[in-house]
Formats: sequence, structure tokens, C-alpha cells
Amino acid sequence: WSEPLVYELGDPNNSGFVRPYSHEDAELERILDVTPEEMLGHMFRDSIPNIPGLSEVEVVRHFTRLSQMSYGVDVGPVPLGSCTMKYNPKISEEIARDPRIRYLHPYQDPETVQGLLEMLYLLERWLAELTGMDRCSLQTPAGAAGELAGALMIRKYFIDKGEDRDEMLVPDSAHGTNPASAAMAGFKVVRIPTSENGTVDMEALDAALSERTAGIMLTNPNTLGIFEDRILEIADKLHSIGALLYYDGANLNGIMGIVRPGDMGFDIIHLNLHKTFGAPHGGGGPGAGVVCARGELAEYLPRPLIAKKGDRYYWDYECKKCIGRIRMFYGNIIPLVKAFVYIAMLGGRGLRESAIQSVINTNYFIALMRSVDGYELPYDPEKPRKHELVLSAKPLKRETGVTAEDVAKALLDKGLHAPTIYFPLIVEEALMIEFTESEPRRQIEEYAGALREIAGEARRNPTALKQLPRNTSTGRLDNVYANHPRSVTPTFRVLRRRLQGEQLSL
Amino acid sequence: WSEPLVYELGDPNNSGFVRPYSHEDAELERILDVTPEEMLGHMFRDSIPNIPGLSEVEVVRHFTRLSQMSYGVDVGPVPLGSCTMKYNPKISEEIARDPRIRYLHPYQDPETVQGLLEMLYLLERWLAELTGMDRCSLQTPAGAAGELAGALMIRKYFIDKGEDRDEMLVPDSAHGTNPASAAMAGFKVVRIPTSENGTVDMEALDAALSERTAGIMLTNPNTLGIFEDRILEIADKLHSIGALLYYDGANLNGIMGIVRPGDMGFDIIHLNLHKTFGAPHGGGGPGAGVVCARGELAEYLPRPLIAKKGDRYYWDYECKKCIGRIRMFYGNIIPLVKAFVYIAMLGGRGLRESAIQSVINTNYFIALMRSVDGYELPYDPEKPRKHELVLSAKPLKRETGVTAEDVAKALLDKGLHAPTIYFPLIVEEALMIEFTESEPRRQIEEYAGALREIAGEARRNPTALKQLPRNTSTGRLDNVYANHPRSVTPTFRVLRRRLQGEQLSL
Amino acid sequence: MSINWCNTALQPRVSQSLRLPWAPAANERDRREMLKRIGVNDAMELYNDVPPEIMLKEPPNVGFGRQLSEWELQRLVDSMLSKNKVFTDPPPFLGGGICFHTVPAVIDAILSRSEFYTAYTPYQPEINQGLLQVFFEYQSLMADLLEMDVVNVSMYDWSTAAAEAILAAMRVTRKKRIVVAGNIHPERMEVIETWLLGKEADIRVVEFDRETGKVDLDRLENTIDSDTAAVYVEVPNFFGVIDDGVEAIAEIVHRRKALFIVGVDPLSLGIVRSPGSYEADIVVGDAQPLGLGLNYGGPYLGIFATRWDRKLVRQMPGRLIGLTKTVDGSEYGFTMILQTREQHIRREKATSNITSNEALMAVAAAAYMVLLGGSGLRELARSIWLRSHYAAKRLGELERAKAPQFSGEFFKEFTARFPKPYHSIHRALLEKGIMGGLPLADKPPLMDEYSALFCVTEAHSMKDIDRLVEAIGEML
Amino acid sequence: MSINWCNTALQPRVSQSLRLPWAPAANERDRREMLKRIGVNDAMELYNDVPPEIMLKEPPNVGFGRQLSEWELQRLVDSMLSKNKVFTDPPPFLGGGICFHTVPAVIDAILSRSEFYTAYTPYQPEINQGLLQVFFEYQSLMADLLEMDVVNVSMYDWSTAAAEAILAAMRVTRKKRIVVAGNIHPERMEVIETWLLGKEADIRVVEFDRETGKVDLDRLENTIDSDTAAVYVEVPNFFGVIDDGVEAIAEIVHRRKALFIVGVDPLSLGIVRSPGSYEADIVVGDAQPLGLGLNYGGPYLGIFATRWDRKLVRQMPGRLIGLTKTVDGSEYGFTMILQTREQHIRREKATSNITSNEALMAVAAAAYMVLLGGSGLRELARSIWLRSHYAAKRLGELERAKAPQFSGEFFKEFTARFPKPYHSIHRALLEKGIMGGLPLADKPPLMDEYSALFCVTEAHSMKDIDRLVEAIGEML
Repeated sequence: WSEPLVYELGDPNNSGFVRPYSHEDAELERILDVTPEEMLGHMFRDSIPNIPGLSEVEVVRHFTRLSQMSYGVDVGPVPLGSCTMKYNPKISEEIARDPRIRYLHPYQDPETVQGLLEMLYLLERWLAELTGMDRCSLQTPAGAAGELAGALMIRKYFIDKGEDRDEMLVPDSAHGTNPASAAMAGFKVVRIPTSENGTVDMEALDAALSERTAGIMLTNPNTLGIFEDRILEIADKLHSIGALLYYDGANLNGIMGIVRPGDMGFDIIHLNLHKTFGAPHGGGGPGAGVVCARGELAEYLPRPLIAKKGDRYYWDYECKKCIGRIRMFYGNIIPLVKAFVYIAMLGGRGLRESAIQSVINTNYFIALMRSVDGYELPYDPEKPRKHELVLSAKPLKRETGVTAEDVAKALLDKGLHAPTIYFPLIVEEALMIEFTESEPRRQIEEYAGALREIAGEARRNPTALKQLPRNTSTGRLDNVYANHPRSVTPTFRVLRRRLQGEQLSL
Repeated sequence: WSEPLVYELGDPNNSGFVRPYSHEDAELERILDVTPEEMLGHMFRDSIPNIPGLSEVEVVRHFTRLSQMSYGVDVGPVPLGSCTMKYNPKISEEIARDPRIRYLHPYQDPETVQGLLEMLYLLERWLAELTGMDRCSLQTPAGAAGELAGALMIRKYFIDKGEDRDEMLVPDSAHGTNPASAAMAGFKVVRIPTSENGTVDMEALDAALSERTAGIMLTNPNTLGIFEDRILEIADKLHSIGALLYYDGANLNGIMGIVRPGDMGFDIIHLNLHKTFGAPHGGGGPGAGVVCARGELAEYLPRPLIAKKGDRYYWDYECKKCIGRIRMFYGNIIPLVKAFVYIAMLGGRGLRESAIQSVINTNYFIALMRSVDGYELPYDPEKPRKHELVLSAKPLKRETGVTAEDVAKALLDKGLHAPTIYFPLIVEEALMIEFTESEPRRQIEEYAGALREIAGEARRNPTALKQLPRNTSTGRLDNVYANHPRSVTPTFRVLRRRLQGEQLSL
Repeated sequence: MSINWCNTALQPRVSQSLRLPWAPAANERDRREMLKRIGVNDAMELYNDVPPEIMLKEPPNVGFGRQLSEWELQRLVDSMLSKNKVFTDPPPFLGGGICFHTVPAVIDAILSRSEFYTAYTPYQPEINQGLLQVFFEYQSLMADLLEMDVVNVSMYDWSTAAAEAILAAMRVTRKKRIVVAGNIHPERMEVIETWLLGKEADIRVVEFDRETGKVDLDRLENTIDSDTAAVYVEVPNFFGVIDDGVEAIAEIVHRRKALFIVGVDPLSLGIVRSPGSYEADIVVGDAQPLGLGLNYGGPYLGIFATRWDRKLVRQMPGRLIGLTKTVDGSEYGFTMILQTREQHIRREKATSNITSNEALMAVAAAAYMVLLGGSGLRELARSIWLRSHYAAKRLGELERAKAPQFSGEFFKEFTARFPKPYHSIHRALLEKGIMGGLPLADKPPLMDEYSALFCVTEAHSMKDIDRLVEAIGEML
Repeated sequence: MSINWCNTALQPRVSQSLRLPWAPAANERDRREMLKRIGVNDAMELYNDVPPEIMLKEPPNVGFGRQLSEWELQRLVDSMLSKNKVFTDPPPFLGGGICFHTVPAVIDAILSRSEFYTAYTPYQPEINQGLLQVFFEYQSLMADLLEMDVVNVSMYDWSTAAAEAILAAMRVTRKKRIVVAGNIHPERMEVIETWLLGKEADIRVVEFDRETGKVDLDRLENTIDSDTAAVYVEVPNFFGVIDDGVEAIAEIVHRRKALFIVGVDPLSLGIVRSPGSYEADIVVGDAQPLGLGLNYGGPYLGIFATRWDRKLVRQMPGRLIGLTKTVDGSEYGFTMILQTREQHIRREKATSNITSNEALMAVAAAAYMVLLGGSGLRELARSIWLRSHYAAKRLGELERAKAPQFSGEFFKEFTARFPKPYHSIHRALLEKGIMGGLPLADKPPLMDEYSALFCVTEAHSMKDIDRLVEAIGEML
């Protein structure tokens, strides 16, 4: 690697930190007349932690250089399908940095945080309006946590009703989190296949429904970018047998402000504020996976909920039926504030126009790709896609042996981030692409051009292409070595133990 | 180039900016019942400015990518001699960003800016203490402006005294700003040569002194990094004939807190807060070139000066003898605040220790280089250097034809910033190196190692070395083309006119 | 050089009432041309598969009725935030698992690097080596602090890490009984209960010793049986007490073949023995004290660590980064490892549903740890120990007050008991601009209206502490 | 892979009373080893050439008596800054050459890129192409806004740019007489006088027309003669007036073979004719309105531009970046050009002594200009025109008040005259939390205690303006 590990740079005896009030420590020791060594006794740590210390300038340089070896939306497009990697407005960063947010302790008395609570209250109202739900809980720190909350709400709802429903229907095109969340909540997952036109197979759905059915977890538009046009019918079917509908909000971006999950018949929904509402993804998190519900289900939302009485804002802990807390405190406040800023600035019309633009971008890209050989658009290519689309590189693979992964690595080599690959599972050699409204037309054209070039290179020299990327800070990495029981190395500590002669195998 | 020009990316009809209160404009037009078009008449601009517009995300990406193609102290060492490129503490950036500084209008009534004035007052007192001067003017935005102010002060001092002194002595090792500033203030520049031991040639000095001598502009330690050990003698000579001493503060870093220019006998001094006191250089500026003086000369300082009466801070405009304003308002406030933070945090002891460490770093590097062939340390190599040192690559050039410039470019190729080259003019093939206290020992060793390697490469393959750099975002640039009258291109507008067929020559 | 000629035929643009600053192609010309290429006349044709009866007729009623400029928003937000009260002089004395720590400016500067914060999860390692290296460094540094071998790149917070640790222990042991110390943070207890809702777990709580604040070893011994999957204790616990019985607990737990899960404050480990040293199997905690600030409760950084054990690592939730080499073997690099545990591959059989985590906070914690270094962490923890003990000593000297309330040795947080209901003291402190301790009247497991949980850190000078003590002293 | 083994023999470090966080090698071990290599026992031996009688015995008495941590500093600064009063609701109405403009957040984000702000002047172009390209873009964008051909990368501010323009004109023409319009900013007049102190220049001021606020053309005609090096006028001038006589002035100036120097507010050029279009030879100004904020008076960004003219460009002060190609001709790139004008090469014969300038502010201005684009600049300037005219109209409707005071058309700033001394109005406005206009009682060239200079920008809503007008109305 081109930047050394901190262990190569630092020394535990060095430090770049000046401790506050260090001049008082000697006096404190004198006054107390005991030391932590004495008081902690055998609980005192006998050696200082093996954490290399660096001066401030060395810390800055190390992380600055590593940041330059990283790639986010501020560098170029990150068209990962279902990830909604839109631009993160700088004004949100500025506002979220305000000490009047950052310096608030979660246990401060409510009257000392009324401004922030007002913001959160407005955000909750807006999200309920946007989704067609009654109430939202801001607690859930990520989409998957929202799904878990939703699945637990469904579980508790039926327990309270005295019904023994243990099956959750999940389409085969669903995000992996859906079945995983259902399973964590104790449900058996029943997989529903996708029909030829890319939507839920209605016959299979009918066949799956029973008195054991607790509900269905759907995302609409689905991961093919196709709107489930028979959604009202699906909702009727589920509701008519007393089951519930859960909406996975990861794919909301293309329909936000145009059609609401509540109006489609969903009972519970989570939203990924770090996708749809402009909060950044942070290289993996923090996110905010607000969960909303309507009708009776709203009483099951994780508490506390933000509430208002007169002109006073407060946290409502009342919890007759609710599933309890999904985490400590109230939620990931920073991305919540960023979502507040995002919605406040765009307003309803701006959100709607953003959604429309994201869909135009998707379909414009499809139009550009129609003339490019090597890729195909499976499942009714004439149907408009919404927030995203899924291409298949199957023709290219058949013709040249070049796979979706090779295409992805060739894109990296051109300085472009790859799409999501091999997902959804129902598309072979899938390239799942979502530009969002943030990509300039020029960039979409460049991306289509890059895919065209790669197809050409694949025909000319597939072997060379399979050795890409080269223009990145490292070449293609060895996944077998990375995961092999005898070489897997999750920490420097493990490496050190191996270097000291231990045989460590997983 | 790898990043397009904004003219290739944008269109004047596009804009990424949402104007405040744009919804009111129509009403304003209605109320006013006139338009700027009508009122400005022939002064109305008939076409919109040819400024390409970009969306916010495109602006961010363009400048982010360009930043990654730039190199500052946060990326690695910038050991430019006499530039004192030390680490710029992040806490200073954070504090200077405070809206209670940034949002202050320069004409706000003094009682609404007492906090900032207090900071500036303390800073002024500290700088006076550090230099051994009586008062400082914070107005001067850069070192050169401080020099101009100082030279004008000297000029006005002698005008007021009725003395006709029009010669300013400047050593041949001085920074280029010294003679330039003296000339701008209307002085004739008399060059004083450097003696064999690297200090002012005392005989030449004696010969130059006359009743026309207004003063001498000195930097001590000088640009060779050598302390003028006969400074008290020099001061006596000047003062005895009624002339003055001006101290160029660019080289203060190595002696800060150890010996004061005022105690050496200087009458006026400027300080580069963006060098010595940790404010960043900003790719060229903004700087802050505070000018201080003692005794009678203090009355000549550019006004307004920061002052205190009781517990109230204010700007003192009283100006019986002063040279007037050197710029509008009070100074470059942001770097002044950063210097306040820097001094406040280190305290007197910290400043002194930093100075000592910078000198240790200089001499450690000299010690490392003693064993490297190809470079020599001119002017008494046994004398300790202070903030900086000047190597000569003359032996290397003689041996291999590789010049100081080639060495500089080879350093760039290794990802290291080059030293100042070909300065001071009295050293052939000069490499002028200043690490400051901010460079880790490891980095100093790496730099010495790189110079050793380059000397080795120069002997093996001087031609290849002359084609460097290669690992930078562009190869070695053509200076002849850049400056040739028929190809010199200072703006895109000139390029456009040439492309449209005009013959433009300078 | 392809130049876009801009200087001809510039027409003043028609002022658009709505401008989408974050949607570059949303200008009229681009839209028109893109729609033409798509082959539709109107963008709404792209929605012709949406049932018309549910299409919204109007844009949703959110925001403030119109688009806001940055300046309008800033003024609006400023007027809202001016209603918040920030305590910095003195900093809050609130305890409760989260304390006011100082955050070095360099941490914020690093988090502001937009290549980091605008990145997605680094699924494509070659283009994101920087982030991956930072994550690997975080895992490694945290592992060395805990003296555990494997650390994931983050869980949401301490509470969900604890819940996931228990779920993992249930999968590893295939047992359903969970024993939890009664002196853990009550909110964490609630979270554990929620997360176990679908798992038919049998949670048993072991009462703590009311004198020492520590786990009652006899009761613990009696509660664990051979059906027990895991025992969960916290060091320090809700009362700030460093339980010196952990080795005995480890012995008891392991004797019954259960797993020992320990929750820690990582900053305490500058002076307190590491959980690795007393045989913890899984360690959880929150890295908030390591440079993360308060943020009114989040985002924080859930720590999850295990011993080097095949089963434990294979059942670990969350993302792991590992060292590897290039296919051609020429260089080292970093990549996501053991992904077959995760939901995007294993779906309903995954170890957890977690995908988005708190990765950026791991960047902060990594930078914080190396800025301090082992010696800096030691010194800082020591200074906090001194300050919190000074505060307890001085509060304890007040008439009829007891501080610390429990005799067990403590770090950073401690409980104090007063001769009158703490609520009234708290209100009176607020009036003086002091945010006192956390009232424990309604907090399990204590529910004592005379008690409060104080936290004293490096942010508190002696003068700050004296101000608190004197203010309370005047009220008693 | 060379690994620094850190896990053996870790000794708790002796607590150092002073720690230099910004001097990495300043730990005891490194210092000792470095001194040994140097060959001295004590660092102070490196100062043995300093006369002992002037060596300080003690560290200087600066700062607060000891080292401060960041947290201590933050608290201290917070207590100081809390004494400042920031006006945002409404924003200040102060004019005087600098106005309250909004700064898009993206500008600050770009300025926070540390590769930019921690860089030195890009003397080594290959390692700093990014900065150089930004500077070239700034020069190019500003050139297109001004419709001038050559723009340097910055002067300190408008005032020093004006002074340097006059110095350059004296060099070009080899004449010593300077004619300056009497309605320029009085501080700029002071600065010009200071900078010309050493040059024996003959400065003549042309009275302005007290009715229109514009330059009196007859007087100007009579003041210029064949010894005149240059004429300097400002558009808008100190009173905000856009002088529509500039073409006539240009004609008069050029007839006498003098150079025409014009000072402009670049933002006005969204709707006002460019100085290039009326034959200015040198244009100066300040780019503060283009995204720079107030900063209590600095840093700002001095604009300096010339026509494409050999003599003018060769006598131009400051730094210029140009387009070039690589030595091998394969690529384009950017580098500093025409450096032989500059002090580091030409020394006392240089065009100026300037070296540090306001380069980072040029990054801000470039980003601001492309964020708005030509159309955005047009719209913004138009909106400011509307708002300032609305304010003038409403103030003018107050009883016995006159606004604008001068009949000349204006942009952004205007003078208003009241029936009672403005000073008392200003104090009363302050009491209401409103920062009114700039009192002109002590400001040349007007010195009228009943007048004030107001500035209204895009930051002011109609409601803000109404608040100001109503508050003043109540006082009259």
C-alpha cells in the first residue's frame, strides 16, 4: 500500500493531544491523596494500551492522504443501484455542525432543547405527509433497523391480537435486508417469485397466502426499477386475510411526492433519510431509517415519539402496545437534521421535481444504452423504469467471457464508480444502476459511453480487461486470500500474532 | 489536463444558485414600476456575462478534484526556505469560522465588536512583547506591505526631520521584497555584499554608510540561516549616523522567544503571521504582515491602531505623524485571529520551544546531509544554522550536469515538495530548505534520503532525471511557451480571441 | 481541447420560479432534449404504470410552502436553534452512559473530508482503499485497546451491539437463556428486550449489591445454569462502578459453558484492565468518548469485538475489513471480508440484517486514538479519574449528602444521594446555568428520588466542579 | 512491510508539563538522539552565535501564562466572542464599500479543502496543477465579467489595487500627475496618498456634482492636462452612484493620452456595463461581493485587470498564471508567467513588492462565479437593484427625508438624508437590534451629519426593509 499503517508511523509513547487543565492534575492528586493505581488495584491496567500515537500534523496527513485514496459523490458519480447516492448539500453539513446541536446532551431537560425538538417535530410531520402515514419514529438508526422495527411491530400486533402468524412473504427481487429482518423478528420467510414482466407473480402470491401469513415486505418501485402496477390489488389480497404490508423505503426516490405508500395500501414503511433525503452515507453510515405507520399500527412504533402540546415539544414515552426501544436515546440526530434541511429547502414541489428528474435520468440512460451491444434490459424493456434500472451483461459474457464484475472493475479503471453488481439475484450478470437526480446529463452520457467502450474492449482483448483496474490505488484484490481461514486478517493484532509465530486459523 | 476547464463544463444559462427571496422580485418590480433596464439606460449591460454556470454538485466535484491535484502542508512537507511552511492547527480554522467573527461588518459600532477587539488588542500586545517593540499596526495584509509601510515610515521620519536621506542599504542575500519595498518608498537601494562567513561584510557596510543613508533592511537570521552575530555593532553604526534599522520578520521562526529584534537594535519590524504564527498560506494568501516599531517611530505606524481605554477597546485614528492607511479597514482579520489562537495556545514557553525544535530540525538535516555527496553547505559549514539552511548542488552539477532545478523536479516526482531554488542569489544552484518545527524526524530523514537517492540517480542516468517529474499530474512544463509574447495566455478570453483568429502578441 | 463556446447569442434566461440546485439536468433545455431521446412528450408519461387514482394531484404539503434559499433557511434555523441552551460554562454534569467529552478540532477536519463522508460502503475496494485502510486501522486500534482479536467496523450503538451480542451467543450456543446484570444501563435493558422479542429468549436479571453497586456473585452463580447462552455485564456499569469481580464472573460463566459478554467504556481502558485480559468472549460498548461529541444522542459508535474463535467470528454481525493482497501478489490492500455472514448474500440466514452502520464515526475514533496514542489515553483516563473523584469527594463532604453512593470503585460517573429530592436541586442548578447530574427518580434500576448520576470528565476544571458543589451546598 | 513493533516494553511515559502538539519531533527521545547526531549536548549550543547580553532569560510573557488546551482556548474565545453582536435579523444596512452578502455553503466547503489552504504559492507547477488551474479560471472568469483581457491572481484589496494601478500608470506614461474623482471611497483616497508618499506624485481631486453625485465633466476636462498619467474614477462611486458619464470620461482621458483607471463592484456587472466596454485601461475593484463574506474588513480580494497591451501588462503588479504545455508538447498545463516583473527576480526594479496576496479568496470568487453563472449573476444583481431601490423609495417617502440623496442612478448603496442628525437615528436603531446605514457626519467627501449611506442586498427581505423604514419613521 502507498500509505503506511498507523502502526508503522506511531509510537504509544507519543501523543499529539494536549489534555485540558493538565496543570491541575498534580494538585488533584495531592488533595485526593490516592491514585487510580491504588484504588483500582488488580483492575488497574498494567501496561499502556498498544495504540500508536502521532502528532497532530501526522494524523492530518495520514487521514488526508487516505481520503484522497477514497471515492465519494463529491469526486464523481456513485450510481450504485438501490443506494440512492445523491449529492449531499453543503448547507446541511454546515447546519449540522452548529454547536447548538452538537453540544446537546441527550438527557438535557426538554425546555433546553426546544429548537431542536421543533425541527424534529416538523420533520416527523413532513415524513408522515410524504408517506401517507400517521406517525413516525425517528429512533431507528438505519434502514435495516427500521425494517426490524417494522417486522417486530407486525409480530407484536399479531401477538396482541392472539393470532399465530409466522410467515412473512418476500419477493425474490427484494433487498437482502428484508428476509434478514423478518428472520430476526422470528418470521419464516416465504419467497415470492417475479413474473415475466418484472413484478410480483400474482398467482404465486395467491398460492402463498394463508392464515399463517403475517404480511409482505415490498419495495415499490421494486429493485428492477419497475413500479408494481397491481399494488392496490396486492394490498387488498393481504388485507382481506388480515395480513399487513410493509414498505421498504429504499426505493422511494423516483416516486417521492408523486404517489404515497400509504395510498398504495401499506401499513408500515421505513425511509432511508441518508439516501432519499440527501444525508450522506459516510462510507457506510451513520444513517437514519425512520419508521412510520398508520392506523392501529402507529401505536406499535418504537418509542419515544416526538410530540407537541400547546407550543411545547417533548418526547412521548407512552407505550401501551409499542415494541419498546430499538436503540438508546432518540435517533441519529445529525442525519435527521440534514433531512430536515433538505426537505425545508426543496419544499413539496422541489421534492416532486427531483423525483421526476431522477426518473428522466434513468430512462435517458436506458435510451442511450439501447444502441450499445453486449448489455440487455431484462423484464419488459419497453416499460419505463423509475429510480433505477438493471442491465444484464449476459450477452457480453456469452460473447467474450467478460463478466459483470469485470465490467465493474473496468469502470473503476476509468475513474468511475461501478454500479451494484449481481443484484437483484433474479438477473444474471446484473448491473444495477441508479443515477438519482444529482447526475448531470453530461455525466450520464459519459457513463453510457464508458460501458460502450468496455464492450468494445471486451471484444478486442478480454484478457487485458480482466486484469483491470490499473489506474486505481491498488490492483484487483485477492478475495480468496482475504477470506481463507489461514490468511484472514481482520486486525493488526492478528497479523502481529501470526508474525510472532502463532498458527491462527478461523 | 485531466480536469476540464469550467468553460468546457458550464453554460452561462445554467446556475446552481437559489437566490434569497426570489419570490418577492415580481412584487418589487410592480411596486417600483421601473426596471433596471430602463433606469440604467445605456449603462445597462446588454448581454449576460460570459460566465459558465454549473450546478452545485458540479462545482463541488470540479474543485474537489482540483484540490486533489494540489499539494499543501496537510499532504506532506513543504520545506520552502524562508517560507516557514509550518502546520496550520485545525483549531484555528474552527475558531476563525465562528459567525461572531465572520459576520462582522467593518463599520459596525465599536461596542458591538468588543470581543474581537479584545483579541486583537491582546495579539498586538503579545507581538510587541515578542519583538521588543512598543506598538504594532495590524493593518498590513502581507509581509511586503509591512515592508512598504516600514520603508514609508522611515521616509516620512526623515522628511519630518528635514533630512534628505534617500539610500536604503540591503544585503545581497536579502529577500527580493526588501529592495522592491525600498524602491516603492522612493529609496535608492545600496547593495551590501555578504562576507565569507555568511554575514554582512562589515567593511562594505562601513563604506556604504553616509549622510544619505536612511537605514538598512536586514533579516536576522539571514537567508543563509546564519545569525548576524555582529548585529549590535551594525545597529550602533547605523544609529550613530542617525540612520534606522528595519527588521524583515520572515526569518523569525528560529529565534522567536529567544532573542528579540528590539534588543538587537532594530527600530521597525514586520512579522509574517501566516508564516511564523501558524496561519495558513492559502496558496499565496491571505497573509497578515503586522508592522511594529519602537520609540518615536511608533508614531509613524499606519493607522488605525488597536487601543484600550478603561475596559473599552477601540480603534485609535489619531495620526499626527503617521504615514496614513496602508489599506482599507483594519487588516486581514482571519489570519490575525489564527495568530491569536496560536500564541494563546503555545504560550511563551511553547513558542520558545517551537523555535528551538525548528533549529534542531535544521541542524539535524545538515548532519544527515554531511555524508551525502553532490551537495555542499556554503559559507562556514560548521556554523549552526537557525530556521533554515542553504545547500548548493554545484558539486552535483559539475559532476553530472544535473541542476538545482532538476533536483527540485526529481523531488516532486517522489511526492515531496521541492525547496526554494536559486535563492539566495549569492549561492550557486541553491537549495534553500526550511523544515520548521512541524516536520517529524522521520520526514526529515526521508527528505535527506530522497536527496541522496537523487544524487545517485544523477550519476547513473542524468538524462532520465532531467525528464522528471512523471508521477505528478502533469509533466515538466514549458516555460518558454508560457512566456513567449505570441503564446502567453493569461486568461481564457485571450485564448478564445486567438482561436477566433486574432493575432495577439505581447 | 474541446471548448464549449459560450460567448455567442447569450440570452437572458427566463426567470424560473423553481430551481433545483442539486439536480443539474433539471433545466428546461436538457429536460426537453432528454425526454425527446427517451421518446416521450411529457415526463409524467414515465409514470403511466402508476394507478391514476392514487397519483397525487398536488405536490405534498411539506416544508414551508415554497422553496427556500440557503440564506432563508439559515435565518429560520438560527431562530429555532436560539431556543436551545448549550452548557459549556460549566459543561453538563449529566451522566447516564453519555458524557460531555472534548472533541479535538482535527477530528472534525478529518470528518469534513468529503471523499470520506460522501462515499458509499466500499463494495469496490480498489477505488476506496483509503476508507478501507481507515476501517482496518479502527478495527486494529480498538482490538489493541480491548485486547480482543476481532472487531467489526461498527454497530449502531452500545445497546444494539449488546442485543446483537446476545443474539450471536444464542446462535453459537443454541441456547435461549440470557443472564443480565441488574446494574446495566436501563435503556440498554429495554433495547435488549425489544431485539429479543422474536426469539423466545428467557432473560434473567441478577440483582446487584446495593452497598457496593457491583454484581452479586452469589446470586449470579445461582442464576446461571447449563441452559444459559450468555451472561452480560457492564464495566463500568450504570452507576459508573468498575466491578472488580469480573474475573470471578468469567470463571463462573465459563464453568457453565456460557459466553461472557462485557460492555465497556473504551476510554476507561486507559487505566482499567482490558476485557480481553479477563477472558471476555464478546465485548461491546460505545466509542462516543473517543472523539464523537454529544449530538443529542447520536450518531455514536457501537463497538463489537470477539476472541479469535471460529464460531464467534462466523456468528459475528456486521461488516469486517481485512488485509489481503492483489491477485498478482505484488501489493497489500484492504477489502471487506467474511461477507457470507451478511444479509446481502445470506439473506434470511444472515448473522444480522445490519448494513448501514456508523462507519464515519469509526474514522473519528481511529483518528482520536492515534492522536492520543496509548500514553495519551492513559493520561486522559487518569485525569478523568482524578476529576471525578475530586467531585465525589467534595459532594460527599456536603452535609448529609453521600457521594459516591456506592462503595465500588468508579470511573467518570458516580451516583450521589442528597438529603432532599434531587429534582428540586436540579431545577435550582438550571436556574444558575448549571446542568447538574441525571435525576434517578424514574430510572431503573434505582428509582431513587434523592439520587442523581454525575459525570465529570476532562472538560471540567476544578473551578467548574467547585461551582457545582458550592451551588448545591447553598441549597441543602 | 516494515512494521514498527510497539507491543513490547511499554512504559508509562513521564508526564511532560509542556507538550508541543505541532512539533512532532519535540519529544525527549527524538530530541536527545537528534542532538547527538548534530554533535551538541544541549540545544542552546545552537545559539552560541547570539550575543549573550541580548538572549532572553525567560520565555516571553505572551499568552496566558501557560500552555492552553483546545478546550480551554475554546471556552476563553467563546467568552470573548459573546461580547460581539452579530446582526442577521435583519442583516446590517451598513454601506461604505462593503456590504452584507450571502455566502453559499459550498464556498466554505471548497475553502476548507486543506490542499488549497495549506499550500504555498505554486512555484512548483507540476505538483500544484489544481491550484494553478483554479487561479487561471479565476483570472479568466473575472476577465469575462469585466470584459478585460488580463487579470492577475489578486491584490490585497480594492484600495491597494487602485494605488498600484496609479503607480503602474506612472511607470507606463512616465508622468507624475494623477487625477482622482472626488466621489471615490475616502479610505481609498487615503490609501492612494500613502502609497504615493515616496513617488512625488501630484494628486488632483475633481469635485463631484452635488446634485447628481456624479463626476463633474467640465471640472474633469479642466483638470486633466498633458502631464496627467491617469484618471481614476469609481463605478459605483462612494455614494453607490453608477456614473453614466464614463464614456465621455474615457474620451476626455484618452484624448490627453492619459490612462483611464476604473474601480468597480464586480457584482454590479450583472446588470451594469462592463468597464471593458467603455474603454477602461486598468480596472480595479474588490471581489468581496462574490462569496467572500464580511470578516470585519478582511481578507478581501483586490481585482487588477488591464487591456491587452504590452506596456500595461509588462507594468502590471502581482502574480499571473498562464496556460502552457508540457516540454514534450503532449499535454496542457498551467504555470506562473511573466515572473520577470516580480520582486523575487527583478528586486528593486520590480513592478511591485507584492508576493503574498489573497489567492485563497480567488478560489472562493471563482467558485462563486461558476455557481451562479452569467445568468445567475444577472438575476442576483437585478434583485439587489430592486431591493435597494425599494428601500430608497420607502425611505424617501418618510416625511422630510430624502432618499436617494443624489439623483444619479445607483446600485446597492445609496445615500439618504434625514431631517434630524442621523447619529441619533442610528443609536436608536441599534437599541432595536437594527444596524442602520453608515453615518456620513465624519466621512469625506460629504461630511454631512444628516446623511447616511445604506446598503441593501439579496440578504434583505422586503420585511427587513420595512422594519428599517418603519423604525426610522417612528423617530422622525
